[in-house]
Amino acid sequence: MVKVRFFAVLKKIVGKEEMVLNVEKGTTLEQFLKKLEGELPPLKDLLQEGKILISVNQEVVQKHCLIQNGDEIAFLPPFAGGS
Amino acid sequence: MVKVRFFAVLKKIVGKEEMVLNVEKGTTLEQFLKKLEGELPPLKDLLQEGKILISVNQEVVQKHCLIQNGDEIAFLPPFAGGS
Amino acid sequence: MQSQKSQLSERIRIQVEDFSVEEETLKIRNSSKRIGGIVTFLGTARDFSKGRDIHKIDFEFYPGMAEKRLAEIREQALKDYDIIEVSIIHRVGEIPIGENIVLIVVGAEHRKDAFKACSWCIDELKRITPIWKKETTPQGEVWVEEHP
Amino acid sequence: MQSQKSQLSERIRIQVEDFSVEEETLKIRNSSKRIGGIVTFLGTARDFSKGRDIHKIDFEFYPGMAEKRLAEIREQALKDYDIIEVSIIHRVGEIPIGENIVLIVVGAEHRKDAFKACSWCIDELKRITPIWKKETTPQGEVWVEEHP
Repeated sequence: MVKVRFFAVLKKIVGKEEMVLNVEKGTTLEQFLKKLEGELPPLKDLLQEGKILISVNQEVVQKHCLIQNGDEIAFLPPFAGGS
Repeated sequence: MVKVRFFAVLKKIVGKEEMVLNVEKGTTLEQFLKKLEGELPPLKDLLQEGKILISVNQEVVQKHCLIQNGDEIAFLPPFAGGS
Repeated sequence: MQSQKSQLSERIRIQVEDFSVEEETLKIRNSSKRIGGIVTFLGTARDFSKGRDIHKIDFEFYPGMAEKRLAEIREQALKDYDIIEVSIIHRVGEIPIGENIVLIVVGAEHRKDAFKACSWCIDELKRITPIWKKETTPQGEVWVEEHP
Repeated sequence: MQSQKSQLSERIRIQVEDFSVEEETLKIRNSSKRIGGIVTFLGTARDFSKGRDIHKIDFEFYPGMAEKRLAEIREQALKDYDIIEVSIIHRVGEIPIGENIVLIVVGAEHRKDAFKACSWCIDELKRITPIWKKETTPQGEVWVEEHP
């Protein structure tokens, strides 16, 4: 089981804040994203735009990383703190 | 009559804070300084060092300026405000 | 270790309530007698942005990750610049127009590095910290994308 | 004219008593709703300078000329940088170690110019303002000549 979190504008676009999903051992982030795009069609276009960062356990990671049980995967739209 | 003021370390070196002097019409700052150096020998070396600014009526001026009755002439050692 | 940790949570904060510029500045000033110059950046909620009137600003953040990023920024600044102490505080939730949003305080022996480090910290905060801003205008809500 | 003059004497001050960083920052913040970033420089009395322990610091100034110079610095900064408001306050007389000496507050729409203007103002203050510093050390009194 992994926890998926959406922030800011993504909550509105995707229609939810969090979801919990099963992952098979050996799944890469890339494979996981493919699966998730199937379940959440609006996510596909967004990810293709390239503006969304993805973090695993609060670190921004590359797509070939393996996803493990208990991970927290978050979708982060462009930051706008500081003013 | 002009008023002459000394600040900071100059008060100590010259031994006074203020003095009042007569000036003749048409006296330049340079001529005035020559006269003053005669009365205050320590001032001569200091002025030759080139670190002292001279203001007339609170504006830093060039030595060919004319001095007039009522002027305030000040000797300003290197500034050290701000920290 | 405990005291290092509580000192860090003093220097790095994300909070709903307002902060006191005085208190935060004096905390840094009093952290070392070697400090001769303190540079601060205070970001405040403007009523106008890119031609839009703004009625309300809301900040959302990723709890845990945002604090971690601010702590990394602080450590990097302490390493890269000749400075003595840094604190970074960011408010979240709804912030009325005109109020404080973010405060960065940098203490150093000499001012040049304090200016450079403070400016770097706010740039870096904007670049890497997971905080988002929603502006409410007469036309509706907008999640802000560009960094002004 | 009267109100311009009293506003100027609010923004430019040379005084014996301490100032409140909070109050001065909020005065600038509240001077315009367009202000989105405020950069401040606070200079404080260190206990150590060029290898000497310092027990006491005294500032002397040329009354009238010093205020005039600070007002010129403020005007020039408002002209040369894209900023909205500036205040400059310098304390004189005896200042105990650790206390505040000088405060410069710059408010702008955007931070880059606020940083540049604030840094320029303190450089210029040191360069052209008739203020002098006497440090009392175990070896005696020294009128400081160099700018750190």
